[in-house]
Amino acid sequence: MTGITENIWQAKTVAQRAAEALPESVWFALGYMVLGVVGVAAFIAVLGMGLIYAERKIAGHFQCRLGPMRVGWHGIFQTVADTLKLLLKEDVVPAQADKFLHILAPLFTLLGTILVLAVLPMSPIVHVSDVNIGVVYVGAVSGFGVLGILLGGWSSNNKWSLLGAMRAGAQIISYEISATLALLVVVLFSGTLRLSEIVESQAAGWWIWRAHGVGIVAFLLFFIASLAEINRTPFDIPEGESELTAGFHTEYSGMRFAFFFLAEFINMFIVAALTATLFLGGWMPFHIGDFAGFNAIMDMIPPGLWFTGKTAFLVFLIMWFRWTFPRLRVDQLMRLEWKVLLPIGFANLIAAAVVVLFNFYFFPVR
Amino acid sequence: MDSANLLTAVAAAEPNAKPREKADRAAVQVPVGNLSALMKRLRNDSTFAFDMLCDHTAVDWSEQGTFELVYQLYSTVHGHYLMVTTSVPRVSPIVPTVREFWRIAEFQEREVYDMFGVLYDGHPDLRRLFLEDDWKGFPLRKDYTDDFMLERPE
Amino acid sequence: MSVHITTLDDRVRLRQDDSSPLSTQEYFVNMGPQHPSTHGVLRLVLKLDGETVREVIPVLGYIHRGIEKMGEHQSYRQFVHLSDRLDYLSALINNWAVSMTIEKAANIELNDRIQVIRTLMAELQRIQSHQLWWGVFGMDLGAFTPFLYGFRDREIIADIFEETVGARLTMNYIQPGGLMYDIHPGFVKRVKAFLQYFKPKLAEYETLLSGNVILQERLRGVGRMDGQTALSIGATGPVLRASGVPLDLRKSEAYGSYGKVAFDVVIGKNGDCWDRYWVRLEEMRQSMKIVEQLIDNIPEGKHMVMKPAVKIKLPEGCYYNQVETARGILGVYIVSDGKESPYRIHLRTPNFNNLWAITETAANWRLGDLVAILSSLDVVVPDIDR
Amino acid sequence: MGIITEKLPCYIEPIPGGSLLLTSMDAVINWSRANSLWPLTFGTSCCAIEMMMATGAPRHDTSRFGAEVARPSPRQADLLVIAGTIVRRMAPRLKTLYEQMGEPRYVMATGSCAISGGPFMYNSYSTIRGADEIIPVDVYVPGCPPRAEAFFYGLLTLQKLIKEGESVRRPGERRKPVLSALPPGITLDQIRAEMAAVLKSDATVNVEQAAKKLEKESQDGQCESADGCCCSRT
Repeated sequence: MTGITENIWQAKTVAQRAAEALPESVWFALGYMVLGVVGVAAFIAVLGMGLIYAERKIAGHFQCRLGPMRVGWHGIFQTVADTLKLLLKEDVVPAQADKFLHILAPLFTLLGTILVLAVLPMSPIVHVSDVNIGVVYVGAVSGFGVLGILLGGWSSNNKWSLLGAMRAGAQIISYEISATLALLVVVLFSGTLRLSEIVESQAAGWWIWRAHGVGIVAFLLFFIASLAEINRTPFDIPEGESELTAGFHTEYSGMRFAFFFLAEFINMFIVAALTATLFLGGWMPFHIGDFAGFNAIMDMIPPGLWFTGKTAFLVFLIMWFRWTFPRLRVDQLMRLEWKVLLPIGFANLIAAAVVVLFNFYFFPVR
Repeated sequence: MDSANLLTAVAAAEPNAKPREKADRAAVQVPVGNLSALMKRLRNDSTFAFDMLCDHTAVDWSEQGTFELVYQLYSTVHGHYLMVTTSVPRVSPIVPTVREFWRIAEFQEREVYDMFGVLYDGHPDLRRLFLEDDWKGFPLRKDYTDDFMLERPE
Repeated sequence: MSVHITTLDDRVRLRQDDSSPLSTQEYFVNMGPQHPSTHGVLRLVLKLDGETVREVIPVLGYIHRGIEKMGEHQSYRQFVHLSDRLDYLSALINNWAVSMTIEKAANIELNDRIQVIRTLMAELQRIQSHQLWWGVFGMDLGAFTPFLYGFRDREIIADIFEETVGARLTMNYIQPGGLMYDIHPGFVKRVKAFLQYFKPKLAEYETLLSGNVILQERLRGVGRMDGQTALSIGATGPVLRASGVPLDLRKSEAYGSYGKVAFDVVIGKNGDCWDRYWVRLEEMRQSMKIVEQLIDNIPEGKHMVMKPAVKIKLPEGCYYNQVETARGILGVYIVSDGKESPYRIHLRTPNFNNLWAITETAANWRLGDLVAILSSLDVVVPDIDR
Repeated sequence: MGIITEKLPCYIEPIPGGSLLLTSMDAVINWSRANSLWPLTFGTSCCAIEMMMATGAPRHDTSRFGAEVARPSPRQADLLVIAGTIVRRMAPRLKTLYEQMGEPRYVMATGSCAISGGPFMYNSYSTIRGADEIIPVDVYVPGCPPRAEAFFYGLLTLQKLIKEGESVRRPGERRKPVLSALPPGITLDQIRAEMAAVLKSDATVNVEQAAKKLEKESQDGQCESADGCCCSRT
């Protein structure tokens, strides 16, 4: 019992705490697990609403208007109203649809999203589970979302949905490769697959700048490929409104549509968080090598704030893209991946190997 | 070419073409039989070079029992206009298509078929344009009646 | 005689000629009548091979209101207000087309003030129409922000119109024999302020959309149409000019006050989507140039040369007259039998002809390109259907 | 999940505070529905442009009311704005669109054409004389086309209608349709002033009160409406 209270401010994941508590009492372990699940669920709900609100407000201000203003102070409860309405809206399953798959699809999409959240190190103490193959896990689980999209498009029995789903399938599978190649660069640098260790390996400086150009290229590759994976503009062709009406979720209404909607926004957060973790040091403050004085000043800002700040900036960047860029065409999208990003990705990986081999960093690890 | 010269030139090219009276620009009237030949000449002859069919429509002269088909031609080369008209009887309105000379004629002729029921000989895809395929009657004919239509009360 | 009447069902019947298990099948998809990028209720039946468009069959009539039939039961003055509702984005120019045909037929001489104000209004309307097009074009390509920028600037012209005309969209302002009202005292000042405001905004348009590499990729070389095809399809306005044919009635006919002002006819080279985009943007500049030249020299005079209560009767005969609207040539064909209402009135609308360019240009492009091409043709569906 | 289509069990009401619970449930549900009217991207003719001016243009901006999330798919939309003429060929499609929308769905008929056929009422062989011949309409917004302000007035009327409309006990029951005409004699400045005041005050607008106030004012003066159209509100 006392051990637990002592440990509460130590850098441990929820899963670790649960494992440690297990010998003392099974209920504590269960309590931690429930805490983790409830935490993630609440986090998703609040984060989803917050992001949707932010998106609408930011879009509004980009477009010389105000965005939601009337529901609560500056429209702060707008998404609450939307969620409640979507919850209570009639849930239509088309008569010709494959009912079982139709209902399953949005759950799959959301599942893939939630599973990734579990391994994200948001700060030393807010971390659900620290898997030792975190990077592989992220790669594997994030592919789950496309299953939901494909199922949804297929089962709706609508040609537009099917087109959207097929586009999404081709797009996500292609861009997964580039994203993984960029990810491997960081794995090479840090020599670990564990996300928390990747963060800690950036104590002397973030990978984006410490590895000369290689880090920046990998960062750009990962960011672009991830944008494509989560179907955000300029890669939003699976739901390209002006082409495919609403793409794969054309036939979805009410809560199931809300799941897709929510997954899209949480995915945006995940991409931002993951990019921040891998390239911008996650919760790691901005350190420059062994300049102890400077590093000490930076350490005064709590790690949670660093993580939030970096993620928020990247989320803002994604939104900025959304409200600025037109959409690519489907064949241009494929060309970009297979003819541009993929060769660069491979070349970059080799360059990264060279950097690691000769320990050619700024402030090399001793 | 100005309109007087144009009319002479057309008359020389097609003796059956008579000037159409009561028109505000150069206009000729041809029998249906000569329409296709005249149109071909007007399109391809470099003195005319009518490369644009601005408009094609019909007028229902129900009292005379004819449809007057109107073609507005324009030449971007010479910058002159010509209106060509031809008359077909209302009972059997069949005219040759001019689609082979101007692509747009295909659709303008479909509109005229839709509204007047004029049949185009040789048209590749003659079907209704604005109304459903099973619509009864041709609305722009003067004798068209419809249960749906409301007359304006005086 | 080989008159064969077909139906839409005949057109969309698929031939199953190949039985190889590896052969792919083409399929038909309905785009519209309710589709975000068909700008209204246009319906396109697409024959698709995967993502590639093989054939486009436009199906019209979802907003066919029978304006020509109604025209036969209305007086000439009444018909002017129906012309607003054709291509509502160039309502004033439509009014002008009908009025001009009537005036020419009835030999009504107009004074300079009327002509100048008409020209000014028409050019403002053209700018407004292109602004809307620019916004919608951006949205069709997936960039939402241009849509709002276009509308933001459109509102300012709507204000100018509202002050003088009293309406924002369907104006009914240019009447046979003059103008409905004289211009508002603040008109000149407002227009000048607008020109001041809009010039930097046009540069903003360029930075936001024109220079974007994705946009260039999406537009360059897409939906190419050469001048001969464009003429054969009867395309007019920016669509034709983008194909390199310098046909602009404002220049060749010089109606209104266009003869007195200096402006260039903007033409493109390749007739692709980019040229159509660029021609419209450049036309906005030319229109501003025209407005700039006229706004300081509006002559004095009356705004109406004939009493509005006088009933118009045209002498027997047929009259055809054309005007360059924001989208191309609007022709008005009136057959009069000497009565108060026309015997037959027919409108040669620009969008009707421009639309069919899609059947020529969209084949073998992708679905996304089809949207871009359709948007670059800038069709207004009620103008097609009438 | 899903819409409440069944009547709630009657034993909730006898328990103390049961009806209070239901009433506040009604209030919350209707509040969410009223504040989240996602329109369908659907417009047939001229009115669609003014609707776009109202929904899209930065000056008017329906996003302030949470109604800017235009959904291209009818399944996800709550509000069908019939902006423009409906003709005989379109009528079955309009009906399909309406039927594809999930409940609760609301319909606004904007413009004369959607209300009565407007300028295309007579001598037209294809114009449907009023969209309500095909689908039920909740709010009529007159005008040809209605100004953006009139559109807003209609939207606010609809919000008000929803807020005091359906109840959990009697699902599916709606108030009868209303004509949301701006009161006669109202000027643009008055509307702007009201909008400004409303923006300052709070999130709920008492449309009726504002209208009554204006009506009272206009009764003192002369009714200056150009087309003599007098408005009626329930």
